[in-house]
Amino acid sequence: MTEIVGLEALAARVGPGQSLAIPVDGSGVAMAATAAILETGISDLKLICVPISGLQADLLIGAGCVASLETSAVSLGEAGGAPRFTAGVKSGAFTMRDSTCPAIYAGLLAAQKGVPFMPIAGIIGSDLLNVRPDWQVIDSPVGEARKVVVVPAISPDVALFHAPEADRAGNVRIGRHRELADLAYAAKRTLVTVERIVDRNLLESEDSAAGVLPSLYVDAIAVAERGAWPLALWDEYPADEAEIARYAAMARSEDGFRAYLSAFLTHRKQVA
Amino acid sequence: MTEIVGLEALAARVGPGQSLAIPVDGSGVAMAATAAILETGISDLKLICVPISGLQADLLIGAGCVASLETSAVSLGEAGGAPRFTAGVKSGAFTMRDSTCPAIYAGLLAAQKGVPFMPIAGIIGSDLLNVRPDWQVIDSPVGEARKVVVVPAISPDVALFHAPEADRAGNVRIGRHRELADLAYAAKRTLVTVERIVDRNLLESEDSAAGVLPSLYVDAIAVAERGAWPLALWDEYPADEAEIARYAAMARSEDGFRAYLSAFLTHRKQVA
Amino acid sequence: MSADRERREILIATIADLLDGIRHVAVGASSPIPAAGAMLLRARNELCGKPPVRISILGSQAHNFFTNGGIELFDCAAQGRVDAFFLGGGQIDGQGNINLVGTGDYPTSHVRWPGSFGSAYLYHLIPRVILFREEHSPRVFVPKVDFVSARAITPEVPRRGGPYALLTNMALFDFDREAGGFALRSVHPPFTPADIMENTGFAYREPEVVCETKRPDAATLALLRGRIFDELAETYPAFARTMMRAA
Amino acid sequence: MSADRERREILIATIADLLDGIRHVAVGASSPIPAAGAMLLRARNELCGKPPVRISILGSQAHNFFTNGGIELFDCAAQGRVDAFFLGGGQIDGQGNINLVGTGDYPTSHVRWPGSFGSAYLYHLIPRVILFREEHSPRVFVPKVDFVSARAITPEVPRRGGPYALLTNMALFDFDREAGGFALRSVHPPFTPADIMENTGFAYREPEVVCETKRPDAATLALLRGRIFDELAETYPAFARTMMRAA
Repeated sequence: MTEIVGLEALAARVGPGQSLAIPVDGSGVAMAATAAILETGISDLKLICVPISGLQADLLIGAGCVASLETSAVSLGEAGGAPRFTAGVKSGAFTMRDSTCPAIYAGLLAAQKGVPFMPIAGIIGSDLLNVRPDWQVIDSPVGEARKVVVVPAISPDVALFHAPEADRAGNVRIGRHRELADLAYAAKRTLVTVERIVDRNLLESEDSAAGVLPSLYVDAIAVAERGAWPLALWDEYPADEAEIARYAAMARSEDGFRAYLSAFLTHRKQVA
Repeated sequence: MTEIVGLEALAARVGPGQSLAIPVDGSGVAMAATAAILETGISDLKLICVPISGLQADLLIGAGCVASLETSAVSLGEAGGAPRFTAGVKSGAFTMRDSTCPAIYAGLLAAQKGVPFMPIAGIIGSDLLNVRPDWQVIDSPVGEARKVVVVPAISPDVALFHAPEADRAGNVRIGRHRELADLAYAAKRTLVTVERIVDRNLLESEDSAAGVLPSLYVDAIAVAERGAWPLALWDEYPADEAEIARYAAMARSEDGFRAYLSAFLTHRKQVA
Repeated sequence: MSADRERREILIATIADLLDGIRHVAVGASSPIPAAGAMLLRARNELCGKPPVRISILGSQAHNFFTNGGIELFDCAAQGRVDAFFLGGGQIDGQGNINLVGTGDYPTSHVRWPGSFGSAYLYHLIPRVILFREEHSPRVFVPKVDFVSARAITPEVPRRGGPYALLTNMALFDFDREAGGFALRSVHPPFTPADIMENTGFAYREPEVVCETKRPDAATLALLRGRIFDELAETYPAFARTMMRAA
Repeated sequence: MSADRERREILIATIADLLDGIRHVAVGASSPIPAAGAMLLRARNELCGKPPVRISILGSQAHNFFTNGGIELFDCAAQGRVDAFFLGGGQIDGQGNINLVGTGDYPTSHVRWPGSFGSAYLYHLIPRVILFREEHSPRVFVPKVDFVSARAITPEVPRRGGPYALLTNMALFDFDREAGGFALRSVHPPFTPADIMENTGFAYREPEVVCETKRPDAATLALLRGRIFDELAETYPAFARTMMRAA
């Protein structure tokens, strides 16, 4: 059953060397939990971006926590490229596993369904097939003769995201952000931060249940108000574009990044 | 864009020889539309039960509309076996394609994703593999050596179901009955009957949107009040168990079935 | 009627014991006895402060923790999140294989049953599948099923799932995955090991001393006849009514 | 500023023309010009009584018809339910291949871009992919990309998707899937065919007479500067503000 814990206790459940799956900006990124994880001095994370990331990945990379990175892109969106990602790729600071968005979903889907691989349309002709030797091109075993790409299952050790609310049983409201459910189905353990915990049962009506990730998939929940800041949380608050632009500017240099990181962690401690 | 039409016009969109996918009892079975389809004297349907059926399949089989049947089971539930299904299997009245529930979902998922096949866990050792030559056992092309079953994509010509409500743009409220969305994603065309059409936009809020099948997937909608009767419609009305038991008793004989069918069609015309 | 109730109470209590230690049990539609067994375990764990038990009853709105449609139970089983499930069978053979399709030549069977449902899949994936079939007769328990809807043992592929026990109106068998067959564990009163032998069409191992299936104790009966049948009434009103009327 | 607005208005109107006949166009995040082009087509169709146009803007709440999470756009494209999409590229070559990964040796690229996003997949599946890249220079339009994020032509597999046109700040090219390359369709004023030649690093076919890209007519401009920029403001407030201020 889902445990409701403090933010530090939740962060402590992510261990060095684990694979950690995180959602796209705006879908519910657990930035407060990321600060708490950075505080633990974690290392050697295998980061899986579902299917891309921005500030969260760049912070973890810049802080030296990431050993390998599977993603379809890292970008700060309007604020431009992700500086620590770009620098890290060039210096070979981590193993880069370039992907394409639906291939990451396909890998998670294979894990959700307990199969070793998932076929996926398209991709043929892309150099991604050369840099991803774990992807294969096979002859379709059924139907007309044709080539199909298959990708291996992705079973993250931990999935981590932020959502507006959970109930006391651990059911989490995700609205139509079903990519968060995709993450949880595939992951061995799922950690969630929420703006608040509500007293009503989110599964009570057929309508409210439709937008809920059941507690069955949720290992631990911590409350973190404005827990996605400076990123957006749907239905709750927009992104703090100025803060993200400030990050983009500072993180251009290693020193600037360190200064930002230190201020970010301090800010988070003050909020908590 | 979704058209809102009358029940007869909706029924006329199902043609002889087409594959028709229908959901499980209680999930939103379009019984009123089934009556209207029976009235058209349709034949040679390739019926696909997702993943099982009851009264609806038995009526279509008994009326001689079905050329082939793909299903994991046909049963009247508490009311016992499905008499016309059982008789039809024994007399070879249609081509029987026995399946297992998740294999039908896997076939639909392959169509949803535009791939020719889908791997699926389990099944190995089952005689279903002998009677379904379109299923294959392959060596997993990735990861550790192991056998995996793959099933071909199922792309129904038409998906047909009943739901509580739709809005004027054609968005349909399906609550957490996401199997109805699975049907629509995979089908070439989707026909939906509803209890009522509402004026508000079902996609308006993040919460109401979570339980909605977007109009993008819905070709035509017709209003049919108590359109699932005598089966249940979630949140609206329970199954009419007495009526289903009456069917189970009458349909034991060919003559009894004919009498039931005639009364069922008359009843439907009176309601409409 | 009272004998019938007593028989059912033994089955329910036996199922609760068989489920001991699990976290999540799924129960198919139209399965009041397995559902009651699961509810008994849940109540007992709650009273003893043991870990909570989650019960998913297919087709029930109240006991439905799923929000991803009809596939979710199957995905959930594939993820290892379902510990126990119940399967029946028109035929069950001594190797633990089950037949939900029919007898005689396929497809134009002599007797045709509804179909395989999810059995071919779930049997591979759920660790504790309890075979539950009330009728104990040689036509059900056969040396070899006419059609294998789901096979119990498949050395050619890794699997976590398979048969754990077989419970009937007359007896309880363990399934031995190493040996690939059933072993009689206990016989429900008033039956004898000889009755079992006579009514079972397949060979099974029999211990030198065959126990009698434990009758539910007073505390269990009180729980059952009170809280459990109340809880059950939500999903199975007719069954719960019958059981309470008989009391 | 006004020249900049005029340039953008030509791009938007050209995009609306390129989209003519489609039912559903998807627009990626941070793509105000493609979004405005799609909105212009939608408004025009509405005014002429032509079939309605559906626009999905990724990351927008108002222009979001999806309820199945991040995968739905991709599934939808695989089902043939998305007719048009826009892709860019750090490099685009004369065979229509695009590079969103970086230059130099992989993985420690000389220049590294964010990554391939969904391009490797969507390029196969969406019939009318419009390559949209404002910068028109030899460093973008290269003979051969350093990394193929998505390949334009793959005779080894059936596909419905691929490049349809290439639109830049200077010109509009058609893509010829048979010939496997670009053909100059028109040049935006004030540029000349010689400017295009000078700034394009790949070979392309050039007709004997090169047209000037059509400037939007008065009715189109009125629609654009009124209703379209209003609609756009919901998703791209800063862009819409700039365009309206310049007017």
